[in-house]
Amino acid sequence: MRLNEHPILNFDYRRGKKVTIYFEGQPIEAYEGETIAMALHAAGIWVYKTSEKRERPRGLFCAIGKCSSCLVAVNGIPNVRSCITLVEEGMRIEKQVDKPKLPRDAKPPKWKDAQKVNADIIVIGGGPAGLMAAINAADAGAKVVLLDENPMLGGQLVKQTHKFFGKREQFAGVRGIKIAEILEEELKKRENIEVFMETSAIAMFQDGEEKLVVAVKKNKELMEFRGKAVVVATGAMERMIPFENNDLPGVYGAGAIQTLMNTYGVKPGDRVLIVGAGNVGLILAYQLVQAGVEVKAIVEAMPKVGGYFVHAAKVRRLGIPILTRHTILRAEGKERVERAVVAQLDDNWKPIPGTEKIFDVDVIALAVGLRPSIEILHQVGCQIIYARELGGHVVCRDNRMETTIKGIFVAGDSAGIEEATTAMLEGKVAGIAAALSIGVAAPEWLNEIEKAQEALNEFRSGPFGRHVLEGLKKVVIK
Amino acid sequence: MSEITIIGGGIIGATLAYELAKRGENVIILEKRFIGSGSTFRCGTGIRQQFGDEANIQVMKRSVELWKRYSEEFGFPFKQTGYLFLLYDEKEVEEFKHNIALQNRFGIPTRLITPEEAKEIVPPLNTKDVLAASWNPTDGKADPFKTTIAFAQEAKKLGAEIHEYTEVKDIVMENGEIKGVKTNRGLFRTSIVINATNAWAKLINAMAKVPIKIPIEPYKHQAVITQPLRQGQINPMVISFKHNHAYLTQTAHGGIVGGIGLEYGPTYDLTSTYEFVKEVSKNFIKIVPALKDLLILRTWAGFYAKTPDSNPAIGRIEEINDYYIAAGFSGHGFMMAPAVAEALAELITKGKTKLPLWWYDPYRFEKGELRTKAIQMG
Amino acid sequence: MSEIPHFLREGYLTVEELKNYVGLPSEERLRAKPVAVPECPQEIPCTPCKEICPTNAVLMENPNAVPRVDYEKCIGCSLCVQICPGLAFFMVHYLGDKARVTMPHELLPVPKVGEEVVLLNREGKEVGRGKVVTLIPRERSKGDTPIITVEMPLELAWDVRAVRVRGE
Amino acid sequence: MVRIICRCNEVTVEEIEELIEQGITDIEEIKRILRIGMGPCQGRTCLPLVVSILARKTGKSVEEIKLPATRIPIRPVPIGILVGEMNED
Repeated sequence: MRLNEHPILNFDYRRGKKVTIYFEGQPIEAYEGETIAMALHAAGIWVYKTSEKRERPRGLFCAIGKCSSCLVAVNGIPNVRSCITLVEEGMRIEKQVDKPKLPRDAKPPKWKDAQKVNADIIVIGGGPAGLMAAINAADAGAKVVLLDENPMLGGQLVKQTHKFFGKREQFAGVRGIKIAEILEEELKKRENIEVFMETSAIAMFQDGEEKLVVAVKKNKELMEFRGKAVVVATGAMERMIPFENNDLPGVYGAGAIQTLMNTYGVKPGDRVLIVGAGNVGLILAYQLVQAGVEVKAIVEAMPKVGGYFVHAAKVRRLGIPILTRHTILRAEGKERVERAVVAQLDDNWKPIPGTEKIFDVDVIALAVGLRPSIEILHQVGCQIIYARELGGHVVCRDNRMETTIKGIFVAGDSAGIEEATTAMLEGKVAGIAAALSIGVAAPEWLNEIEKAQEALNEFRSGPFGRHVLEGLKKVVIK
Repeated sequence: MSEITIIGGGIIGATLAYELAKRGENVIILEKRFIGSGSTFRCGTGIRQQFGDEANIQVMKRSVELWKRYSEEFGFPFKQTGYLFLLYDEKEVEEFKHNIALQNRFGIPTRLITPEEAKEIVPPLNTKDVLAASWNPTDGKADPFKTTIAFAQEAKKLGAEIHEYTEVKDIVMENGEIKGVKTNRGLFRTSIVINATNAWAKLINAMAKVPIKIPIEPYKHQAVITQPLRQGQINPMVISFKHNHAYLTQTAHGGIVGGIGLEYGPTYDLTSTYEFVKEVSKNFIKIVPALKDLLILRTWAGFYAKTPDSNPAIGRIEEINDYYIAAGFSGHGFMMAPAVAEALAELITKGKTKLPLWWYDPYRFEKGELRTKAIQMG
Repeated sequence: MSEIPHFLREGYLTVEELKNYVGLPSEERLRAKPVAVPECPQEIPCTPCKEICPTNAVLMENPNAVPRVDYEKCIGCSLCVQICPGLAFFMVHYLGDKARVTMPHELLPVPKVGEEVVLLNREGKEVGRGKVVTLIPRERSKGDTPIITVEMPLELAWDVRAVRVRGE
Repeated sequence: MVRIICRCNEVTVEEIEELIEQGITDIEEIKRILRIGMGPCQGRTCLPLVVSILARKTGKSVEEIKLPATRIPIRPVPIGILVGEMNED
């Protein structure tokens, strides 16, 4: 099912040319620029294969190319991640019934050396933090390359139809999707920034005085980026929680649902139960209503709404119940989610027998928190510690966002789960600090860092920020 | 108080504990992390008899017999899926003909096969430029995790004690006699110590003040594994010296595992390198082009505890009462373990063994009597 | 659990809480002209309402403070309703035995002026019918959010905070 | 009851809890036994869950539990790419 009308988004404008792809021989209508998984979902195909060990149905899950749930065979090539592979006219998609076999006679690929790109500063990740880091580093005089694994810039901003909080100079009152457009335009104005989309960093190394970032472009070309400094702004990963049948197709991460409906205009389902009343869950509920999807309830294990109250009020007045002190017990259904069973929790976080409620839903949305994506920082050897307040394991850094490895900076959710607003400010700090550290920025740029730091302090001075400050005490060094 | 203390709970320690316990010895293992956690679980899983010298051929022949026996007794998987050495030039073929003759003399059924026959054994093999292959169907592979755990458990059943998370800090000696082993968990009184720490052997030797030079150095050896495939894709261990000493095979979980002859050291660093990932990919694809579409899931590294002739140092250190070493396996520790453990247990308990352990004499370095370099591969 | 306020447990404010946290305008003021009421009882880092107000009627001592409106200074221009990222500003105006409530409406369909709509309270329960009297569509809204003014019986003025548009 | 922790290798909560109850509390050892974190997602989803189960069952704080190393490639890559371009002609 596709969304054709939306109060905020215009999909006609986004969709490319109509193409036909084939799933198990059946023709399916798709649009250029969308991924296989999105097209299949729009056609009502939720199950892509059966798992090996327990023979359970498998379909879309993370929608960002990180889990292994959505692998299909495309034009005879097995193990294609359908959620990040774009459709092409005539593509033949098959369920992966078994593990793949090696063909008897394959030709070796013709190889050529990796494409090499040099810059002063390499920014990994084109979300709010990375974009601001790139823009500011460029303005401070650095030659910048930015790489991002998605087909579009903006990170999670491109899925955010709601308006942002903060100060107006920090884009408060502007929708996330619009902020992404503004930042992208700013980026494009700068000739000293080169952007590589659909480019995933797979490793980082110290290479003499330089940093080497190895990446793969469009899943088919090896790239080597060399620079004097790196800003890592790789964002966050969604958390999972264990409950019975939590692997059924239809149990989706909040981000996957936002990708479906807000990026590609595909209706994620008809009736949804949301787990988690933090900002992500609350915003998701509102976005689902905007997309014409019924939200049956939001369940939250804590005794109160974790996100901003105003987000809760928005969905409550549309008739969506928020069940605090409740948890999901299980998903039910054969091939995909048909029902969700929830129950109330006692003071020891145990479900109270007899309080079970059954919701007739086809989607269970998990919005149970985020954790920083620190893989590349961990791999390169930055010091990692655990800070619950920042969402999990994070890298140690100084107040200019430099990690324990000189020349490697971090910003945004990958530095600790916070908000897009703080991500942008941290990106600014990191971008300028990187430019200063390699000696290309004039000393006056220190003032800009201080301004951004003040803005961060101001933003964090409330009750929500206090929590973050507790976490920062653990990770900020020097 | 135990009679015998084995330092190191890898495959050597575990098999030794089993063999000694079976012979009624009072034995303990001290392992600084958990059983197998050092280099064993990181190994390439291969077990082969295709060596180029009599001693190693005999030891490995016995080892394969024991692998087979114990896999049946203890119920761990050991598969005789063979080793296939791909040969690309006349010189290589000649050398292998010589080795095959030697192996045949000891009853090992290795034979030279044509590229076509090799392709029958490994259908996706690229046989272009392959002149011939050395094929022994009785070589094999085993799961390092399951086997090591099995030996440790069997040893325990026979009364051996296994102390995990117990790191040896010093060896207590009086007048050249061992009195005990100091660890982070206190003193273990003992009279016999066996150094089975392989990559860490020099540290333990130093604690025991071993008076002779036993050059064992840790080298980082990396491995790679791909996503799982249907079983039966690459059954044997396939080896190509031409392709940077590449070796690869399919694991029980379906992934293609392997490595190349790229080493770094001496070092205790185990981070994976970019050079390795590129080199291993390039060489694997030349051997099996169809691998190009497979996802590399992980890389990791373990240690080759190397000696100058790639043969281990196994035996008693005469100057210390009583100190044995079984280390420096140079990449062959896993495959050799059952035979080495049996022979060393015989040596310790009876003072002699049928297997040519003399070949691994720890004094040979001091005496300048290096052996022919063992084929160091998979 | 008593220290957790009702609005955080349930996700909506009672009128009683609204009085306590932000205070309500006097009846006299409500009859004079539309007046903005912030339903934003939580300290969050957000200031567009204060920044956009042409008469400095929105009071916040710091960016995290709970906004309060100086109801005497408020001129009922609705800019705060348009801009508020949390969709938490409303305007109320008493007219005889009717009340007009101005609220954001970011859903489809967008009602037409004159259209009858279903009135929803803060819990999303239907509490009656009302009529849309004005509409500022998205493209004319200073905050990219369409806002509507709905006329309803006076006694519903402090309950109704959303509408369901029946369309067609 | 199937409560999946690791989707790649289909490991359940119960399997992990059972191991911990047997006294196996080293995340590396749990990884070897159950093969969690060894699938295509490289442990992104499961490892944080295992860490929290470990903390809960052993009474240790999460800070004390050491994360397994993150190794290259930090996401799965087709071997063919690592040697260059995928042109077959």
